[in-house]
Amino acid sequence: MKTANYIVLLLFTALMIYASLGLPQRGDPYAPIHLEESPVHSPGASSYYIRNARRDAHTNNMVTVILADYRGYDTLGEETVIMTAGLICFMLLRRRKEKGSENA
Amino acid sequence: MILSNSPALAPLSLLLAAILIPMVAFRRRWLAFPLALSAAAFATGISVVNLVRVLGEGTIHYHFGGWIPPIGIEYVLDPLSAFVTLVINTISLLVLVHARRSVDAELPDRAMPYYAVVMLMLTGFNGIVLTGDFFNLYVFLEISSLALYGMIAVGNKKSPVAAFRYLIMGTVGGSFYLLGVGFVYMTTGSLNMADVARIAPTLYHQPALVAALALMVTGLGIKMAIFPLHGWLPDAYTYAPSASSALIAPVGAKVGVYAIIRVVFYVFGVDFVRHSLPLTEILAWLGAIAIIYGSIMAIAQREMKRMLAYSSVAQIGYIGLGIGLANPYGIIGAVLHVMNHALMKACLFLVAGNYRLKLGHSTIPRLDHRVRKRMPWTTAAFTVGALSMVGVPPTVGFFSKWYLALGTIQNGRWLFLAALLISSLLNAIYFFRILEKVYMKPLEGETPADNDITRNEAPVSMLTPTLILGTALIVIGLLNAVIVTGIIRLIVPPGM
Amino acid sequence: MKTHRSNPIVSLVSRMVSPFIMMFALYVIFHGHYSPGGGFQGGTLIAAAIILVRLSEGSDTAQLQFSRSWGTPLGSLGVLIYFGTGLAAVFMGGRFLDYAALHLAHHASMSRSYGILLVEIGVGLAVTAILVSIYDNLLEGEADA
Amino acid sequence: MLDFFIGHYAYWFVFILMAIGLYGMTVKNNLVKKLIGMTIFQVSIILFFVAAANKWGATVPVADRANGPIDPTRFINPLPHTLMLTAIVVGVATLGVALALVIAIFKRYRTLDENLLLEEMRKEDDTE
Amino acid sequence: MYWQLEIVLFLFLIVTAASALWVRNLVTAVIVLSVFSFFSALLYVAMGAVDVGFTEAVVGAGISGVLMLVALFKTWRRSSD
Repeated sequence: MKTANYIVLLLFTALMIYASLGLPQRGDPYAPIHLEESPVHSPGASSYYIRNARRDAHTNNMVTVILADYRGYDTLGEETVIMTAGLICFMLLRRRKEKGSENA
Repeated sequence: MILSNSPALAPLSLLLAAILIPMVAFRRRWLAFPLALSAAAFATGISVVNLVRVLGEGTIHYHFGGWIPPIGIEYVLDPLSAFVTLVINTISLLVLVHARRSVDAELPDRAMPYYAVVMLMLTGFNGIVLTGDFFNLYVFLEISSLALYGMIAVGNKKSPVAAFRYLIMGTVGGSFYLLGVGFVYMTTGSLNMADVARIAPTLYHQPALVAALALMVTGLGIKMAIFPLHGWLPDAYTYAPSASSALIAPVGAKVGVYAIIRVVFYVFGVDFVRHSLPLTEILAWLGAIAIIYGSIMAIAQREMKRMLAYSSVAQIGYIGLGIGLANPYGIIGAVLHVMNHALMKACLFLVAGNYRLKLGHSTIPRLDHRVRKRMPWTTAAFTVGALSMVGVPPTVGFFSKWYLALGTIQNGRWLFLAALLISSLLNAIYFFRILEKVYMKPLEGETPADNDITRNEAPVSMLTPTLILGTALIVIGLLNAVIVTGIIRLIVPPGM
Repeated sequence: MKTHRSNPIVSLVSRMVSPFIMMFALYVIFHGHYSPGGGFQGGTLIAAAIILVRLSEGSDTAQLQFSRSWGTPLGSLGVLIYFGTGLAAVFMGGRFLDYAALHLAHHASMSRSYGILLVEIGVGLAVTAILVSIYDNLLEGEADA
Repeated sequence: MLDFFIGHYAYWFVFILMAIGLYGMTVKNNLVKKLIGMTIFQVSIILFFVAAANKWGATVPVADRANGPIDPTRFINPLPHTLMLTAIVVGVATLGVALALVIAIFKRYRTLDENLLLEEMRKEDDTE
Repeated sequence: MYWQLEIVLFLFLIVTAASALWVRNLVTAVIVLSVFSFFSALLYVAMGAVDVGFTEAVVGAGISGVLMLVALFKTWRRSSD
């Protein structure tokens, strides 16, 4: 069983490394993620963010602008995730009420 | 205002309820349930409005923050997503009505956080179905997964172990999906699904894009419990409290199915999938194996919830087979089965919950004909559900199998047709085993006890949803043709 | 850790350091517009400061600083601030989370900037409260087996 | 050749790390060890995105004071950074839930070894 | 982008990750994991992701280590593998 696990892991790593050979060069400013325009002429999101973040939201830190404004809904989801975690810990682990006392 | 924002309102109202419950109901416990119920009812109403709007106006896009798609996040309301949200919200509403009594019985002091977590799970499901953005899908997938772990873990002694195993599997699945998103983003430069759908055809046969597809489908497959990745499902459904398993089983796996249909057919497209990777072929085979395997395992079980869990594995196999056929009938069958299976499973799990509340167990060998006298209505609903699972004509179960069978015939895959037929037979075996126990008197002994049996039916709040679902199995079965021509025909993806 | 006798040196140092961590955390939250940082990092830092006091003083004394029953409602309040900002935009006629529709300032860009600040405060509050509450629940929940 | 290596080696390291994390999650029996593997796995995915965001000769994505048009080639792509902030938070949330489960499991079974747990559960199933 | 520096940090990461999984004392493993998180934060900063590095330093080396230690104090500190 363990050897099968190791083989699967090695196979997975090898396949992933093979797939990564086809990825664009790291640091290449003309890689698809850095482009101004995609092959089908839709605007490239990243360069739009870099160009317009300060103009749109009067804020220098682009990451903050994307986090809270352009993709603010993701961040709302992220807050929801952590609230879920808090609620689940509360639900699973909080102390049972001792008889008569209210400080649960 | 409500109309112009309607695509986003269903998940947002559920989220608002989830936020308000811990604040409002922290001291006043009784407020938790009404809040949750009203949010679910509102979400159902909004889904109806959305479906009507989509059928009238065509696809609707909703841009969060007013940013157009590749810049911001969008919600896409097309016939498929409107239909699936309606199914999810309606069934959850019914199950939620039913859940109140069993939550009171099983988790008396945790009702407040429990309802909040239920609301969060539904938020996650709605978000997954509606979103048009890869990363947003990941975020909502994680919301719903975390909520599911919590809902499973509050059950009996063994449930935390089941939840932990699910958590490890689910994290691997979610991370695989995220890795796939990374590959997609790095090769196409976009996170928007519609945008990627337009860019992907220019990048055929790139190993990175093929890897992205494979990783995404594997990750979602773990969440949806496709056959070799189903390991977490039976324990999780069995050890969860009745309310949780009734809420999770009908809709939980369907969301994964939806995401796979969305990614495979709408983003990458049929041509890409057929030519780059034998993905549909693999899905179809796995589906066929899952159908047989799940049915056989279900026969071997003694506990009703565990039997239903294994039958879920089989039913997900039907949907996987429908996706894998990759022809219009297959897709119609798969989407129809998403709804039909949700109805059937909800009905059967509610019945199991009723038995648990009134008999104190739901073990199959301990059921006998007295159950029918004590709980006639519940048993009637169970009978309809069982007949529907077997696929007896006027019920919903027949129609989805009919379309799947048409799909196999269209592709000329007789082996898959055989799998469908054999599985109907196996379904019949494990359901008639229970029906026989419930309807036939044992041959010897126990006759004097018959007179002592008093009616002891489940309370109204539990019986009503059960009966509504039982009736719906027949009514919607009769209306299936209308649903298929009116809604599901619009869903068949382009290029098929 | 609950029945722990506090070491005077540890207790003194943590009580001295904790306010400075909190001040830095507030700086991180409110300066997130101009430098790396923001609600999440700042909130985690505040939570770290609170947890530091809990570690050194023992949880029972530290309840005076941040009671364990506040965690869940305050965390929800933080998320509600975020959600309410988005919902207010809907009521003012924009899309959800469209801070420009809030008209917090003359220019749309300044309005967005303030909107981001509001949201970051909500995030910071939520993260602080929830991380402390997770710590509390892990430490004290189901204390006796 | 060297160019290709520089342009891709980071991904290879990422996948090796990922394999280590997956090994921890699947092969190790101790539940806490599984969580350690999970953390490593998540860090490797974050590294994958962050490595992809890099750009030669560019600086951190904080605009400087000078007004006027901004040249996108001067700044590192900020979008993956944003996504990974969210992913880190999701990771912490998952870890919190998992630790709560670990404590609940330990309280019930007094062990954290997966094999022992499964054995114990199977025994209980039989007695029921 | 200084790739020589990155390679060194990557090697550190792999060594710490492997040893965190290899050590049998779970408290030690968690401490080593914090070191791992710290190195990964350094690597993020070296790759220009200041925000991510900051967050990882605060979260990975701080809070999540504390949470894991708390869980260990509540449970068992040794692992059989």
